[in-house]
Parts: sequence; C-alpha cells; structure tokens
Amino acid sequence: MPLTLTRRNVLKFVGGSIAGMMVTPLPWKLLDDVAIWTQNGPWIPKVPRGPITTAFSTCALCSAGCGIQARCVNTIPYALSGIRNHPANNGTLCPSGVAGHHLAYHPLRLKSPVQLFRREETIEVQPVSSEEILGKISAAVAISRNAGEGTLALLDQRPGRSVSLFYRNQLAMHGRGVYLVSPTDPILITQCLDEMVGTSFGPVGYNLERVRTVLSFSAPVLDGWGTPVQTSKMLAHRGSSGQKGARVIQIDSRYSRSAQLADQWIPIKPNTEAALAFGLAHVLLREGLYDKALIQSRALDFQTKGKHSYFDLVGRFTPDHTAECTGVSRDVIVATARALAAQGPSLVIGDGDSGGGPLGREAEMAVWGINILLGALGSNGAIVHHRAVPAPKEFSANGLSPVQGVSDIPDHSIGVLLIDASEQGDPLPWSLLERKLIPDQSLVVAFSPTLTGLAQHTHYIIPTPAHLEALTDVPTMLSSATGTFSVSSPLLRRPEGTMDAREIMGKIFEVEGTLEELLKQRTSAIFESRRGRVFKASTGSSVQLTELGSSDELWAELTAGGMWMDDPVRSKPLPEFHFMGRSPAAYERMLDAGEGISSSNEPDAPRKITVLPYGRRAEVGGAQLSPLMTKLYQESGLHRSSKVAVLNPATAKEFNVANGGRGTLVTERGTQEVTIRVDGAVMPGVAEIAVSPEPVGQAGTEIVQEQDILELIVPDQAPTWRAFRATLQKA
Amino acid sequence: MDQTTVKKSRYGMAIDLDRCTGCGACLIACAVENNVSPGQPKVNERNGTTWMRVFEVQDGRPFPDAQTAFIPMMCQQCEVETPCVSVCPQNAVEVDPETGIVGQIPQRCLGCRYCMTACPYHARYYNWWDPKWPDGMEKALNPDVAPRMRGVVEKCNFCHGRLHEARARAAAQGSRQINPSDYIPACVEACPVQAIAFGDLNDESTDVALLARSERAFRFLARLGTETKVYYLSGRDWVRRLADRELARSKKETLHG
Amino acid sequence: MDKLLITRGVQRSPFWKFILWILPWAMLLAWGLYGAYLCLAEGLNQTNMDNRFAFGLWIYLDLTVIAFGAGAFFTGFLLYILKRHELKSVINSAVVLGLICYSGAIVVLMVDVGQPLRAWFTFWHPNVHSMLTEVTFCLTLYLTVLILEYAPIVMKNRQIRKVPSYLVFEFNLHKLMVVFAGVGAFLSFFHQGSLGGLYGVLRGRPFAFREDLGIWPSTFFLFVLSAMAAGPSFVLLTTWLVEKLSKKRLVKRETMSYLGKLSGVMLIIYILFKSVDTLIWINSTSPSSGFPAFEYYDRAAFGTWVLFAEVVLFGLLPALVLLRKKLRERMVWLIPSAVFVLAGVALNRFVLTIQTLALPTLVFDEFLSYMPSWQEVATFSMVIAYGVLLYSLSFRYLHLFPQERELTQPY
Amino acid sequence: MQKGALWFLSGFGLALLIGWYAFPQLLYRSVDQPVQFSHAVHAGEAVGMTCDGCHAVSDDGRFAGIPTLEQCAGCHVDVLGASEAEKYFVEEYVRQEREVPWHVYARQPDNAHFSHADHVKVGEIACERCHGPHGTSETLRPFEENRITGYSRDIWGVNISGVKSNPWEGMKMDDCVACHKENNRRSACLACHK
Repeated sequence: MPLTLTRRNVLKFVGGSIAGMMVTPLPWKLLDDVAIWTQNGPWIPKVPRGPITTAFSTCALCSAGCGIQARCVNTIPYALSGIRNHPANNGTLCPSGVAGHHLAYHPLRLKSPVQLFRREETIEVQPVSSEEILGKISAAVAISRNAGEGTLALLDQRPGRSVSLFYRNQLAMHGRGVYLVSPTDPILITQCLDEMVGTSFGPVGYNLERVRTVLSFSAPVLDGWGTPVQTSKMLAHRGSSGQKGARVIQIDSRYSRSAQLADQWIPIKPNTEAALAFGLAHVLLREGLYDKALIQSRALDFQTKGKHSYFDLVGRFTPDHTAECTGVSRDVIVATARALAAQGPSLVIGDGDSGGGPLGREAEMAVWGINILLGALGSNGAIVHHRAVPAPKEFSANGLSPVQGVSDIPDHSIGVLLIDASEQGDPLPWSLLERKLIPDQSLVVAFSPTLTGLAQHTHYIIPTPAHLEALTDVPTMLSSATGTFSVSSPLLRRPEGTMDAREIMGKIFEVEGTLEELLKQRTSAIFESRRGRVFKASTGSSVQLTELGSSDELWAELTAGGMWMDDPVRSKPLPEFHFMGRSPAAYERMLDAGEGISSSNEPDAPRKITVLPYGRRAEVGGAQLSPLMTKLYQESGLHRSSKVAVLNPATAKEFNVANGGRGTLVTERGTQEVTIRVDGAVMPGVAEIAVSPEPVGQAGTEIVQEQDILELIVPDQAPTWRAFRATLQKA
Repeated sequence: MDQTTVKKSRYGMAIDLDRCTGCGACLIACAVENNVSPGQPKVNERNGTTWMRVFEVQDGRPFPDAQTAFIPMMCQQCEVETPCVSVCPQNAVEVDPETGIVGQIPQRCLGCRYCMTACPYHARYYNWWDPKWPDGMEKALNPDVAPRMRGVVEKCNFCHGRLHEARARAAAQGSRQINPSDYIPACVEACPVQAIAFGDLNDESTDVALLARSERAFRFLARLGTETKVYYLSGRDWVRRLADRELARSKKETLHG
Repeated sequence: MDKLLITRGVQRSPFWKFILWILPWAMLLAWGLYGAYLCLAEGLNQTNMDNRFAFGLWIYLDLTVIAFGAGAFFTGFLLYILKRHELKSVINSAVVLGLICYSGAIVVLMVDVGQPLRAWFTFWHPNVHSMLTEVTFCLTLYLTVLILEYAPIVMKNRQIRKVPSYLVFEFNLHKLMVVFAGVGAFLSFFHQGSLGGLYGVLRGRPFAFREDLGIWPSTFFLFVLSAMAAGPSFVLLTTWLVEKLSKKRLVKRETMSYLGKLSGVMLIIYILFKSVDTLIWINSTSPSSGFPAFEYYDRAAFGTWVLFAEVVLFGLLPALVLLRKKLRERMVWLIPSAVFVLAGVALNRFVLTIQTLALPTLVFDEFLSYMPSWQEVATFSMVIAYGVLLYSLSFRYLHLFPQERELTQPY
Repeated sequence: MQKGALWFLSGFGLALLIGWYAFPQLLYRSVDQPVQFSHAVHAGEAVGMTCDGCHAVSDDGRFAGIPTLEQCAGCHVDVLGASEAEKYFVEEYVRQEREVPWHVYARQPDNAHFSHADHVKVGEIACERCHGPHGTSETLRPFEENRITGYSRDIWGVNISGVKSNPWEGMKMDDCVACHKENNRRSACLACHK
C-alpha cells in the first residue's frame, strides 16, 4: 500500500499533526513560557541579591551635616534614610540627600582625567593622563611664582572644610596664591560684620530656638537654609502639633518657597533690600525701639546730628521714601519694624538665596545694623558667637591665605585657576570668573566627579570620588548656634582613576600626606580641646566628648554617622562698631546701595523683563543631581529648572507669551529658550528662573552643554546677579 | 494557628497639608525605595512615573495675596468600590483584605490602562518607556521591590516591600504580628517636617487613627464613596474646600455673591 | 485568473482599474503597518497618550467602529430570527462590514495594550466583574462567529465552490446560520453593552458614571440601542457608496428605505432613553458625587452644544426624518440622515472616551488636551485601509449583493 | 478512507513525539554546577554539620540561602580532604576570593517574595516539603534552565505535563496557592509578590 503524496494527503497529515499537537504540552507550555518571558526577559533590570547590611555616614551635599543610615546589598547602598535623633536631621532627609547614593552613577560621571573641547552646543572630551595635567599645572604654578605673571587661584566650592584650611595654607606659602569663594558664601557675610567691628568678630550662628520673630531678607529660611531639624522646629506651630514656633516674615522679590511658607510675605522690588533695611532702621530709631544707651556707647558713627552719620543716612529713608524705593507700603514697613521690636526676641537674616547671588556688602551691613538695633547681636541676642572648630596648630603657624569673593579680585589677574568642585557648592556665573582670567593664557582645571557645572568650562578635569565614595568633613552650617564637625565616610568603593582633592593638591605642591591623616589630625585637635558633645549614631544619643576614651574613638564615632557639637559660649557683649563699616566713603556707598540700582527708576528700553535667578540648596552649583531628580523637575514640575520662566499673568500678557508656551530671553551674553509658566502669585514685571539645569536621567550619545540662566548675565552690570534685565520674546 | 488569629489591619495615612513644605523628599524617597527608574530624555509631567506626586496649589487670589499649599498625592487606597479593582480584566489589581492595601501586580498586567482611566486621583502610572538606569546603578536597586517592564501600570502600595521585611522580621521571632515601628513607608520616613503619619486605622490608638478623626481631617473626592484611607489635614478653609468641586464652588459663590 | 474568480453574470471594472483603486489603499496599509510596528517595537511612547490621557484615538475609534459594525448582528438577527427577508439583499455586505470592523478593532487593541503576549491572561485569569473581560470574551467569540458567517460567502466564490466538499460544508454552514445569528446577536448585545458599561462603571469619573439598571450601568443599554441605530445606517451608507463607486444599482430602493426606517426607530428609542438618562445624571448622579454637572460644559471647546448636537442635531432630527416614509424614500433625505445618525453615535463615543478623560476630577486638575501622534493615526489608517481592501476584494470576487444581477440586468 | 486515516494518524503520531519528547529536550538547557558539592559528606557523620549551619534564617528574617564563599572558606582555607572537587573549589574560588556562581534550583523570579522565616519558623513547614530530601545527595545534579524564561526546571516540575509525583515537585505560583488555600493562609497577590 504505497503512500502517495497528494494534496489531500498532505492536508490530512497536517490536520493530524495539528490535532496531535493540541494534546501535547508544547503549545500550552510555550504560551505560558512566552508570557513569563515578557515578565522576566533579559531587557528587564534585575534586582541585586545578596546579604543586606546597614552602614552609617554623614551627608556632605550641604553643610547641614545630616546623619545617614544606608541599607546596603552586597555592601552597595540601595536606600538612605536619616539617623533617628541625629541633631541635624532626626531621621529625615532632603530630596537630594535621600538619593545621594545615586551620584556615583551620574550619567555624566567621570572616571578618568579628560581634556575638554567646547563646541557649539556640545562638549567633546578626550582622555589624558593625570600626570600630564598635573605637569601642566606645576609648570604654570612655577611660572606664576617665579615670573610673577598672573596669580594662582583656587576656587573652593565648599569652603570651611579641613582641606580648605590646607588649601589656604599652601596658597599663603606660595606667595601669589589666591583663595576664592563664591560671592554668596556665608563666610563673606560674617566678613561684613568684621568690617563693622574692625576686627574679626569670630564665627556667629543663629539660635533659632530662642526667637519669636524671624525677618528674612530673601534667605531660603524655610527651604534648606537651616538643618531639617531647625526647619521643622520653625514650622512646628503649624498643623496639629500645638507646639510653638517662630513667626517668619519673608522679604522677597520672588514668590519663593520660603515666601510661600512664611507667616507673612513682603514682596519687594528687586535689589532694594538695603533701602528696606534702612527704612526699618528708620522706624526703630524714630520710635526709640532700641537700647539707646548701649548703641550710643558702642556705635562709633551714631551721632544723632552729624552729617554723613548713620543717623543721617537712615534719616533719609523715611517710611514714605522707603516705600517709594522698595514698593513695600509705608504701613507694612512701620508695622514690621514695630513687630520686630515688640515680638522679640527677633533676628534678621541677610543670607541671600544660594542661587540668586549675594545681597551685597552694604545691604548685609544694613541688615547687621537692624540686628544690632534689635539687640539680636550681643549678650542676650539670638545671634550667637561661637568658637571655631579646633584645627591642627600647623595651619595657624604657617598662615592662611585670606578668603576672597570672586568679585573682589581684579580682572585679568588669574594665570592658573583650580576649581575644587569635588563638593557641589553655590552656583556662580561663569562670566564672573572668566573675566578674572588672563585672556588666552590661563589654565583652568577642575577637580570634579562629574562633567557638570563650572567643570564644563574648564580645560581639564581630574575626576574626584563622588558623594559617598569620598572621605570628607562637613563644615559648620551658618545657621548653627555652635561649631559642629562631622565626617562623611565612604560607603562605596571609589573608581580606580579618581583622586581626591587633597591628593591632587599634594602632588602640585609636593606635600606628603592624605586626607584621612588630615581629618584625623583635626579629630585629635577636637579631642584635645575636651569641649562639646558627641552624637553617637549607634545609640541615638549624645555624650560628653570627655566620656570618649581616645581620639580614635571619636574618629570611629564621627565616621559612623556621629557629630561633634561644641559647647555654647556666653555671647560676647556688643563691641564697638561702625554701622556703616570703616571703608572710606562708607556713607556714600551705603547711600548708593539704598537709593541706587532700584530697577524701577532706570529708564527702560521697552520689552525688558527683570530676571530673578534662584537656586535650591544642594540642587545647584554643578547640579550633581541624582538621575532620579527628574521626578522633581521634568516629571512633576514641583521643582523648576533653568528651562522654565515663571511670570505673572499680566506680565505674560504684556510680553505676549502664554502659559506653557515658549519664550526667548536675550541679553548681550546670549539667548536662552524657556518654557513660560504663568502664576498669579508672582510679582508683575519679573521672571523667576531657577539656576539649576535639568537633571540628567539618562546619558545621551553626546554631552550637551548645560543651559544655565546665569550664562546670560552681563558681568559689568553689578557684582551680584540677583536681578538682571533681559528682553523676552515669544519663541 | 489559624489565619483568623492574625489581626486585620487597615493601613492608612494622614498628611498634614499645613506642614508640608513641598520639598519633594517624599517623592524621591518613594522612587528610590520602589525602584522607579529615572526619566527618559523626552519625559514630562504627564508621562513620567511618580508613585507619589506633590501638587502645588494656590487659592487663586492674585499677587501679593496668594496662598499656596502642597498636596502630596499617592494611591488613596480606596476601601469600598475601589474604582481600579473592578475594571481590571485579569485580576492584576485587588484590595488585600488583611491590610486594606490596593495591590497592583505589574507582571499580571497587560497594559490596557483601563484602571488609569478609572482612577480619579491620577495615582496610576504607565511605563511608556523601558525602565532603564544609568550604567552600574542596577546594583543599587532595592532588592525587595521588583523592577517593572515597559507596557504595564504601577502605583503606590504603601511600600509593600517594607511590610514584607517587617513580617519576615516578626517571623524570625516566631510571631505573625509585625512590630508597627518596623513598617513605615519611605515617604513617611523621609519627610523632613514629619508631615505624614502612617499606621493602622483599625487601631484606635495610633496617631493616624487619631488624626483621621480630628476636625482638620478631610479626604479628597470623599463623595465618590470609595472610602479612601489617605486623610489630609488642614486648618485652612480654602485648602479644605479643595476636597471636591461642589465645595470649591460654594467658596466662589460666597466670594462673588 | 481575475476574470475566472468574478461572479458569473455581474460586471466588474477592468483589472487594471481595480489595481489602480487598490494601490493607494495598499500604500496606506503599508504606512499603517510601519506605525504599528513602531508602537510595538519602541513602545507606546510613540503615541501621544499619557498617564492622564490613558485612552486615546484608538479606543475612541474602536468603540465607534464596533458600533458601526453592529449592522452585522442586527441585520442577521432581523433576517434569520425575525425573518425580515427584505434584508437578505444586504446581509452579505453587512457580514463583511462586521468582520472588518471587529477584526480591525481587535488588531488595534493588540497594539494598544502594552503586553499583547500576555493578553490571553484575560481568558485564564478573568475578572468577571470587569466590563473589559466581558468585552474581550464577547469580541473574540463574536469574531469567530463572524468568520464562520463570512466563510460561506467566500465558499460561494465561483472557483472555490468547484471543490465539492466545500460546497457541502458551505451548505451545512448555511443551515447553521440561524444559530450563528442567534449567538451573534446574543454576544453582540453583551459586548456592545459592555463597551458602554466600560465607561458607565467609572465611579471615579462622574462625567461618565451612570447609575446601575440591574447589574449594568445605563450606558450599557444606551450603547446597545445606539449601536442598533448606527448599524443599519452604516450598511446603508456603505451600500450607497459602493453603488456610487461601482456605478451600479446593487440593492432595491425599498431595502434602503427599510434600513433607514430601522435606524430611525432604534434612534428615537435611543434618544428617548438617552434624554431620560441625561436628566437623571445631571440632577442626581453627578451632583451626589460632588460634581455639579454644568461644570462639565464650562470648559474650553466642550460647551453644552456638544450635548445639543448629540441629542437633537444628530439624534432627534435624523430620527424624525427617517421615521417619515415620504422623506426616507428620497435619497437626498435618506443618505444625509444616515450620515447624521453615524455622526451622532461617533460623537457619543467621542464624548464618553475623550471628553471624560479631558475633564478634571480633582479641584486643582486642569482641563487636558490631547492630539494623537502620526503613529496613532497611521495605526488606525491601517485598519481603514485593510477594511477598504477586504471589502473591495470581497465585492469583486464574492457575491455580496444577491439582487445585483437582477437589478443590473438589461431589460 | 483507510489510507487517509493513515496519513492523519502519522501526522498525529509525529506531533505526539515532538510535543512529548523533543520539545522538553529543546526547551531546557542543562548546565553543570561550577563545583561538585556533596551534601552527604557535609551532613554525614564525619563532618556532622546541620542544615541550618549553612542555610540559616537571620534575626531580621532574611534567609541566607546558599552560603557565601566567606562561610565555606571558614573551613576550606586549605584543601581538607582528598576529593578533586574540593581541591578545585579551593584553588579556583577560595584562593582567588571569587564567589561561586551557583545555579539555584529553587530560584524564584524577582517579583516573588518568599520569606523562609514565615514558612519555617511560623508555619513550621519542613524544608523537604518544597526542596525535597536532598541532604543526603552525593553530587549536585545538572541545573536545567528553561531557554525561554530562564527559570530552573524545578519551578515547573520535572514532568513536562505538569503532573507531580512528589509534593516538592513544582514551585510555580499555582503550587504555592494550592498550599495556601489548603491551609487557609494569605491569599492576596501582594502577600507574595513584590
């Protein structure tokens, strides 16, 4: 019976096969397995498996010094939380801190040294050896030392660390070394006080627990200015807790977070803070709301009559005149001054927004002036004097290069600029820095873990360990009432090609030693001072330093999420001082600051808008942001980047732009496209724009230059960039 | 021992809107804890993934009198007639009778997005892209939460991985009852101003149960009748009026009328 | 070969003309396939849907197309169950249209879901409470029925019927037509209804949410009724279009008019119920969940005119025209009325799918807009192109209109 | 008619052969374990280790699963016995401080949460209930990996039809659910999914 191959037979065979297949597991198991494949395919990320451990350290993203507890898998941290009862954060963390362990994986992370080439919109990098870069720096340093051509400048993005002392020490010994900090750095604010007093007043802090009224001049008081514990206490009277807290009055041109959260928001014309400070002083003086005997005995420029005296200066700023300058109504000025005096203890904070630029020396001195009149500074005041964190003796012996703001040094003077961007600090317009360089002859090198922020403008970058890979100490926060010291110990192994800033500087200046040794020396100095208390992460409580057996024991606590807090000292009585400082022509400068650059008075070319840049602490200056920060920026709009301008509806109408539409901002320095957001709460005539670029969630194929609103600043305008004018067109 | 000996819980939250500063720590802590991937280059406010979203709202008054409130909003864990549960064609969503938590199983989900249209709180998120992390970051994922894949829906489950952990911890001591302090969602833990209370609403003594009964407490869209387990607290009248449109309208009428 | 396939006794255009007609549609199909490929390979980020607009063009058009495709079940039901023999002349065409609409909708759904390879979970782990489960089961089953109904039409092709066993098979199938029509009507009733229920159950979307009537929300029944109104109109309109394009009379005028009457009767019933439903919803359902109903019509382009257009302009008006014998017997009245009926049903589906999602729920939500991406448009064009192609092929090679020979016979 | 039936039957038969015999062969990939380990030796009288000496639940309820190299190296700092496998293990892994890339027979996917503490300490279920008696095995059987899903064959069970001859065969969700139902345990998805 031959089996003939006919069409019919083939069909029957196929039919049989199909029927047979249905009673085998094949189709059904395949269906199931394919579905499982869609659940577990190789393109779906897999979670790590391994032993779970807990590690402790301190967050170094800002100077709050929050204690962090890391849950680790295979010793790699996968989630961070705060350490309970920690004096800085009591178990909580800010958004940047909570994702701090991601910074090591930043899409623009560098793991070997590179040379940069800035193209039109992108940056190309080429690998170079660190020896080559160090050789170039050493040669340039030698030229600057010997030939006297150009200075050697070091910009410290996080002043106040132990390594900062090392820098200042080396720069002092170099002879032509300059130690630079951002003009917004809090150190410069205390320098203003020093100028009034005539000598170094010493570190000051704010005892927020003692005050009933806080007046803030654009400081982000409720948004990262203090530690989480301090902020929480200031907000404690809200909601259900029934606790008491300070009343916060926020003076701000922007509808900032602090303005939103404050008990009272006083909107003010941009750059008129000095005038308002004088206006408030005027009311205090006129109504005698100050300790006359004390002030008259201490203030050296407080003659009730004389021309060019403080009295004379403030006398010009009557409530009406101040109202005219600042746009704040007369009644509000008077009421605020009275409230400060009546609902004491009160204090005034002049520290500007970290992205928005400094208030300016004169305005800061005007603010200190009010503090003095209110008695906030002095024996019973809420602004307290504290002692510096003990340091190894060798630093004081060798001398320290003075701290200078970038705008304080002459143009075209820097031959070699080293930028320590290993920690992110306050942002700074590159244009401000660029004009300090000797054109076409300078060498600019950054030490940075990522290709972000100022590092994008340099010639070379030597990569440093990222946050939580690096060992570093956390300096005392401005808001802290006593000196504090904590150490951020590495939780992650640093990549092979990275060097910490101490190693790099050690090579340049040919100094032996490591950062760890430096920090241990500092720890010994603290231990030997026998002062203060130590918070222990392991027990969640503090003990007297003297209860610790050795410096090594202190070191062990500090590197495991601990914190050293100095004992408070009795506040110094108010020393003799000049309200207007001691510089020549002080009166004129102060008057200018008050009357001066109020933007409303300048005859404007039509269609110009006042841009108000701002920043958020730990989310600016290098924008070393966790890739997950796209959640706050691109994915929810809760935080805004440099790509978004927020305008009052009336202003939007005036400039013919619509909510969600695009606009182009133009200054002499360039143009920037922004998305317009309309917000009825914003002051008319201004555009609020954040300085941070958008966080990078995923690396692109090429490195795109950051779009930062600060790039539009025309450097000649003013030493500050709190407000600048630009044209706005519909894009 | 029977299942019935285990106490039934109704986990819930109370969020104090008068304290929330809109910092976003909760949002980031949530994304870290739950292995939510960073946004793709084209991501925006409408196609990103934020199990927890903080809305910034104003009372509508013009400069300079405007008032702002921040409203953290995650899955409201509807207890009754849970809108997303009945719509799912393949049982990928359910309310756990033991905890009251609305669970979403992405591996069961076929990505029809019907549940998303059903949710009035916009608390559900679809993976429009393949979840991807920068190089090396996969080693830093939370081992207790499975990453999702493109084409499925995900949402807040009160950090269920932490409940698993707490249960395992209890089990190691031979107990079925977890220690309440072992189970705190990441957003609650991170909040710098401690604006969020979390716990078992069935247990009268917990903070959250007390707060839920307070005069300041309200729930969003309560009239839908879904009995959400996330309570909001505010003493500010205009904030409380945001609860639903009828209330919001009554305010406008008094203003104009 | 072409000639040999064409039904005996009917005239078809020359082959090259047919190819010329097919070509642009084939190109559209290719473009659509590319769009669908992108959505499957790259993911739905290729669309402009997002978390807030989780359903977009596809779901809207699926719902519309399925309503239009209702002609197949309704005609079958009337013909085979209620023995309205005047519909025999359009039943084949109605079946092809139904098949196109349903298969097309399912193809688009497979692109629309994020995990098509897991879509069978609905059968294995069904949630019986979900309207979508009901829709999925009924759709797939009814599609099978439609294929079985289409099969005899294919088998009557001049060449295929040469195989004797096929003829036997066809004959047997034909005998079962009553069963298919019955099953089809049953399934269609449920899935048309469930598609309405899909939105009616959305408690969280008070714009769409409706009270229950029995175990289903009122939209369940409204969808069944409106689909029954749209179906005959769609058959009518396509028949008229094919007549115009092929320049032939295919169906008797009485049949056309009868289809119009069917639409009119169903539409007036639908409009009646819809009006009552709307009043209950405005005055009770919506406000009781905290949503004043007039606010829905307070936003952007979606004013009360939408409701007016749906109920009066595209509802009452064509219904009244179609119910008047004198008017519906004249093509100038009949055809525009059919267009209005379809527009009304399409608008209803649009309102329920798109407007529901555009409207805010939380007080601080904004009214949202959505515009489909080209990939979405392409994917749907694919279905339209596929429909035109399948219909063209069916029309050319299968005997869709039994009266054609009689009507085109030179006297 | 008969001839036709023969064609049909041959197709049917071939399909059966492919579906029942060839398919499982193709579906699974067999891999040897990196090191041959004898449970019998370790748990035997000579060494006398107990099961939880290596597979222990920690205080926080986490299950250590397969011991890490560190634990093994606690004894095997040097070659202790005469076996080739041990020598290989010491040279290739202990000396080079490389973790052994064991293939885990019972490995569940990422989305499954399984607490050994819950099942063993509270539920008092014996290890063998799910893992089978393997404490006396002399060698490690080859690991069979599903080529499509990457799952271990133990998850589906050794029998391709899904029929189980021992209670520990099969570690699919259905198997978990069956036991949970039987004992009236948690049934919510999230109880076991993460």
